[in-house]
Amino acid sequence: MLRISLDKIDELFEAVNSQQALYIPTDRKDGAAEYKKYESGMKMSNKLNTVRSAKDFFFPQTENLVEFKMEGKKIEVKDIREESEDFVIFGVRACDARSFTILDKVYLVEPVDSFYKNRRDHGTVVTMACTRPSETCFCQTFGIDPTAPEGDAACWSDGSFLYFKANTDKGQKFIDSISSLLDDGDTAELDKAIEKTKTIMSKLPLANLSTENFGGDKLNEYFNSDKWGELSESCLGCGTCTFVCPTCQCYDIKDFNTGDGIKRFRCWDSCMYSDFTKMAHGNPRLTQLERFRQRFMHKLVYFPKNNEGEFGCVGCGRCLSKCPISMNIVKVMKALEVK
Amino acid sequence: MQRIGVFVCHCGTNIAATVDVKAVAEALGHEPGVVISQDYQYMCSESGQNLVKNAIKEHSLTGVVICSCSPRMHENTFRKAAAAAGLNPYLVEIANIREQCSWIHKDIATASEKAIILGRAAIAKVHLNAPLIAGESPVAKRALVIGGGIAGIQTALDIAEAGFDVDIVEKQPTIGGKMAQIDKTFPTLDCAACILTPKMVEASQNEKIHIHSFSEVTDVKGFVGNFTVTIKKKARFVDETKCTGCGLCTEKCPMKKVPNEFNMGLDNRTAIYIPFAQAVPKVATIDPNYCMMLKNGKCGVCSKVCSVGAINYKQQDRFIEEKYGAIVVATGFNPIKLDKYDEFAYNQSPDVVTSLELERLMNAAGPNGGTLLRPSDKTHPHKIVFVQCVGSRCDDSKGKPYCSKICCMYTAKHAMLIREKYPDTEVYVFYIDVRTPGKNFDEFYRRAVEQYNVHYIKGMVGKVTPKSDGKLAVQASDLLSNEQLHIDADMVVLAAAIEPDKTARPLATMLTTQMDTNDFFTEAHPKLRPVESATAGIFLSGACQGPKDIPETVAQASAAAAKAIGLLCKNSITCNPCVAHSDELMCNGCSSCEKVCPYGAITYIDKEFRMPDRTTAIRRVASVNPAVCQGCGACTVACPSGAMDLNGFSNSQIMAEVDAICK
Amino acid sequence: MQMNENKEFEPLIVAFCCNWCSYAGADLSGTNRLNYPTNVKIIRVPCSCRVNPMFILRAFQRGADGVILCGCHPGDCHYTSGNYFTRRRMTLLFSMLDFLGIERDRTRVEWVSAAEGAKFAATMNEFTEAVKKLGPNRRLEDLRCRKQ
Amino acid sequence: MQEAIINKAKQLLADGTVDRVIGWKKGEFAYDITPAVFGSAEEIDADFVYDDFTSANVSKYLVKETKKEGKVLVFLKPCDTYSLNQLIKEHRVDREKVYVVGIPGGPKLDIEKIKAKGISGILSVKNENYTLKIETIYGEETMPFSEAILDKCASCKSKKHVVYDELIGEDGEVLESNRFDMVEQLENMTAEERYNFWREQLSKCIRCNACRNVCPACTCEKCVFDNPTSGVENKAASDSFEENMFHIIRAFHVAGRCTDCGECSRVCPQNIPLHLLNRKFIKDINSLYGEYQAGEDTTSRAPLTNYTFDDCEASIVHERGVE
Repeated sequence: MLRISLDKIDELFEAVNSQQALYIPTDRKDGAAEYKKYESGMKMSNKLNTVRSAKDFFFPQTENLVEFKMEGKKIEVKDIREESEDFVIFGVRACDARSFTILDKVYLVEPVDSFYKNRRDHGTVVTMACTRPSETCFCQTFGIDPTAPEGDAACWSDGSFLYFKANTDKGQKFIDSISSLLDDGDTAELDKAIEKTKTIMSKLPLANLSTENFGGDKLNEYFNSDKWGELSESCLGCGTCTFVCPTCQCYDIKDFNTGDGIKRFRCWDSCMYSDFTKMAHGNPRLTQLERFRQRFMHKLVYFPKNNEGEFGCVGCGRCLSKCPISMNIVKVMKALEVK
Repeated sequence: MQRIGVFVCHCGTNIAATVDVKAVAEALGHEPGVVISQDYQYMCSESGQNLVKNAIKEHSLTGVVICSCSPRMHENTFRKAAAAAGLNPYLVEIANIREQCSWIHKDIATASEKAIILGRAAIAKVHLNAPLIAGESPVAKRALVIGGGIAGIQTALDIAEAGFDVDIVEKQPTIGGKMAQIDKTFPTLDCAACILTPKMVEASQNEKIHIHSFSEVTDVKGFVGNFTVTIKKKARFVDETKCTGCGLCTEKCPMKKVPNEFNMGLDNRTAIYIPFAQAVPKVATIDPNYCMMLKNGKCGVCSKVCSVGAINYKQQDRFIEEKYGAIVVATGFNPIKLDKYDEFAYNQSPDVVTSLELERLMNAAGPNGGTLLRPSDKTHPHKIVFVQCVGSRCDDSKGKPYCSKICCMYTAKHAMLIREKYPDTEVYVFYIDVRTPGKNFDEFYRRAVEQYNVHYIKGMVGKVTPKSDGKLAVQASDLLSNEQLHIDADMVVLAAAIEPDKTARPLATMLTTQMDTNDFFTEAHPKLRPVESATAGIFLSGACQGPKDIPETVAQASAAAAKAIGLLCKNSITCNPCVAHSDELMCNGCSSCEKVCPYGAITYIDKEFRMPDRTTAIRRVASVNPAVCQGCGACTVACPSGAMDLNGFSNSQIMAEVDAICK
Repeated sequence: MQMNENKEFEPLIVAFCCNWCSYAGADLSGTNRLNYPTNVKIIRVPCSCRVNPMFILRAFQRGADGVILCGCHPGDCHYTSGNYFTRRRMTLLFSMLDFLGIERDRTRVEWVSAAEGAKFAATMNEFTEAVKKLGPNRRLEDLRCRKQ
Repeated sequence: MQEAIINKAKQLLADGTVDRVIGWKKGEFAYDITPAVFGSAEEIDADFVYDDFTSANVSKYLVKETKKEGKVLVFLKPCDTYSLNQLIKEHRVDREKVYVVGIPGGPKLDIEKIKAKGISGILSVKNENYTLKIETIYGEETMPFSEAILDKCASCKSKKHVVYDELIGEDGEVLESNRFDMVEQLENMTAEERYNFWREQLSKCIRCNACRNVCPACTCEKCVFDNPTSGVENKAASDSFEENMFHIIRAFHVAGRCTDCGECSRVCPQNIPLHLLNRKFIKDINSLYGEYQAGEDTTSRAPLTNYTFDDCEASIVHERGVE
């Protein structure tokens, strides 16, 4: 298997960065990890995951869609779309990698979201297998193997070497572009490491969480469940879960008047917000209960219903650690589940 | 869709000279929502207003922007015009391109650019204007006149004559003011006291007039029709209601060496005193700076001799509060202090006097019983030099930049009176110009020169030096003959400039009225509203607004009275509809707004609301009383949710202006 | 913010003036023909206490380089107490802006009475100069509003 | 302590003093506690928890809960009582509908601080004599208790309960805290340094509104930032200006009302020290207008709805500034 010594990882990054924009997870001053554009000397984070997911690269929090220029009483419409530059996101975890599949199901079906597609076409996702999962991890629940991540190319670490494998043509291209730095090597150490991770996976507290009682056909079981009241009662209605979630894909479109024109932009929205689904007549979701229910019903019932059983969650665990009141999809599934 | 009309005023050349009004009208015509943009010479003229009215009708305008002078000047004019044309008057906005643009900028290009921006801001605002309906508020049927000189007296008499109660607040123990100190008046030479004192008596006897002498205004609250004024009645240590003005106390008072203000300090009075024989109210006042009883508790003579027991050494300042519909300011003037004029030896020789001092020296009730004697040695002066414009028309910091207006005439009067009474006395008048614009004024002056042989010399006195023989060496230049003159005079009379009373500025502050840099009150319009201040319900009477002679003062006093009467005649006045209002759906009922409201206009009600989950709940919400609210907007910022907003100056309107300016 | 032909920085100054004192003071400086730079654009508010911190931030967002708030002198407020609230609010707001590292010379409160036309003009001249020295507002501007 | 609290709750429910109980409910792990409303002794027995991780300030829930029928029991730590008092002062909570039991407060633990030590796969956390024994998938770890306490507890301002119907345990005192140290440190930096500091912090903001929604002072029926007619509504910071704007205005709106409970910083998913903005206002208010502690009482006038004739001028910001 093609591999590179971890000692030479800086060379690898430099090589990639010289060809296209490279983003890697790196530690901030406050200790949390975030994706940053690679600069010489930057170290890759050891953290299990970033606070913000990797979805930002394809679905940024805000992006301008179109501009209107006003000259006196005339309005000119300006298409501001530009071809994205090629870029590589390195070190994406298996959960986040799967989230792109989920986002693709929303944005790449007709009508195709050209903004998303543009970036998706130009971005290469290089994933990194997990070695040290956390108690909040439950990607297995959704059939994700963190030791065999998806993405255009995947890589593994055994502590001394990084091993590479291409999953797509784009991934192959990426590996080709750095092939001069790679050698073919023995995977015995890696296999051991993977086995070790797999053992840990089976011992995780959420290892047995299952989706078997959820899915597109469970609308009636759960929609009117009397559990929603107590589950949602302490929800603050903030957007933390939504904004750290790698699969949440809702956005709002707004106009910003710059004074001499309008910039129409979209920005992430959260179904937890009180003005979500607000329409001219009012809001069909009256209270936080309905909003809360929507978020989890969408992930556990509606999304699989419309997407061949694919759930709207990848088990990354971000919402588990970030929700201000520690309410999350795991608690919801456990409370709600009818066997 | 808005249909906005823009009207750009030239204001003659006031605007058009520095702002390219055509270009402004053209540029603003391209703004969104603007359907007509025109310029005109005088937008405030009838034909200008008609232009606006016709455009409103013809183009079915939904908003009007006038680019003209300050809204403080003509906002109402244009609102009325809009109303007359059927447009809600609050859909009019003014862009101030005169005071805040053409008058302060010189470069046409940048001034025009700024005018366009100001116009744009007004257009942006008017887009968001809502039609407002003004409420009404009652008018207190009582006027306050501040100052009891001839101006205040005349105003009070006229207002009382119209049937309204009027209070005069005078800081001195008597009304009468400066006119009471004057001997004779020009150009008729009739005795000032003979024409003033009957008016003083009339005022005191009119049951509609209430005189607060020895009193000051300390606080003014409220607004037109509804002022609440606090008046401090200073302790005079004499019970006004008991004192008969017999004067026995003033005869017996042992403290006789108090400089007599009424006679300009030229003689003395007692510590308990009545300023002059015809004082109104004729009530004694104890001067606490000199009274032995008040200073160290030793004396009490006045109390012993007072047969009615009016003396009260324990009297305290009293404060009374009264409601007024209108306030007239008549605080008058004073001659400036001449401390800085050493060249005229005012501080060195008692024979150098001011004109007002001369009035007292010549007055029958004055220190010399009407015989003109030199203050120094009480001898008859044979040569008197008058110096004009002492401190007037000065461009240095010593004096005043303006002409004091009355000096030329009173000096002619003095010269004439002296020559009439003492033909052996030679009189010299040094002048820069002799200004005599007034009915019979020039004739009067010519009489002084031609009939009375007063020596008028164009030129300034350079120096006055007291000599050892008691004469005053006057060095002067005659500008016409270009000669240096040396005159040994017996007396020198300085025509000191006049300035507003020192109490005027703090008063202006209380009244929130404007003053000019010389502390004269500024009229709302120098031509069209000469007796009103820019603050509604405050009127100006007499020399507080600018130097004036007596006939002018009286004329203005009556004019101010007429304006005040016009206001008092109304049962109610239209309220400002630009008041705060609270959106109940957003209000938290937190009470922040209530705490910052200076008028107590905000109360809270418990109201039943339908909650989002379709249940009902009682919530506490703010409610604004629009009749009490004055529209300051303090509550709008105190409110964190933005439930509180202000009509006419809403959050969105102000932000639209900000946006337009920063565009 | 704008650049004139010589590319000298011409700051945009937004001045909020209360109707009763400062706006009248500005009028008076006009009546007396006391010049101050065209950079200053006045917005009339009933009282200085009407000025919401949001308006000030808005001005900076939209391209103002300096914001000055003028009101009646303390004690002279037409509405008795408005400017006292203004004083506290603006002190705290300006202190916060300073805390965030925004140049403190970009904001100012000045009390200008209706009689102080000369003070108004002098203040505006001085403030414009001070802001000119600072250069364009970069720390509190919205890039989307930057003029091309 | 947990037992005493549970007994008290059950007793007050049983004797009809209260109809509901606001407290904390245990989660999946050792630390993921959720505030909850309990309606019965059974629910309490099943899930009620009070331990080193029950740091959430539950006073804000009273705004909603007191609108409902009946009386509600709330357990408040000292800091939370300040929040409740402030809510009572602003008429957001009807005191009559609340039964307050004061309970001893922190210091509480910050799971983020434990995780920051590289400890992951946490299964349980036990406090043994101020040493934390942390059981993980990867084996047992230990760390000193003091290194894992929440920032808000590290600068605790008061152990005193300012409003309660009864207390469990002793009442404490107002403390001398070092809570303004960091503010002062920032004040002593140059403007440029401060600017860079805050840019780095605020640029992390994802506008999730957690700080606002958890804040007991932010109980507006409709927040200006959610109101499309307010002119400042925004859902996401599209520009650095908007990152600043939101936090400046939020801090300004709670200035003089913020009790410094520290919840904003605790819940921030991006670890932005938002409490420093509020503390800056508190520090300024204290030094310029006299000591003021929001929530200390329900009658005093708040600094921003108050004034004195001789307040300092805004120019003080220039005069005392560091450059």
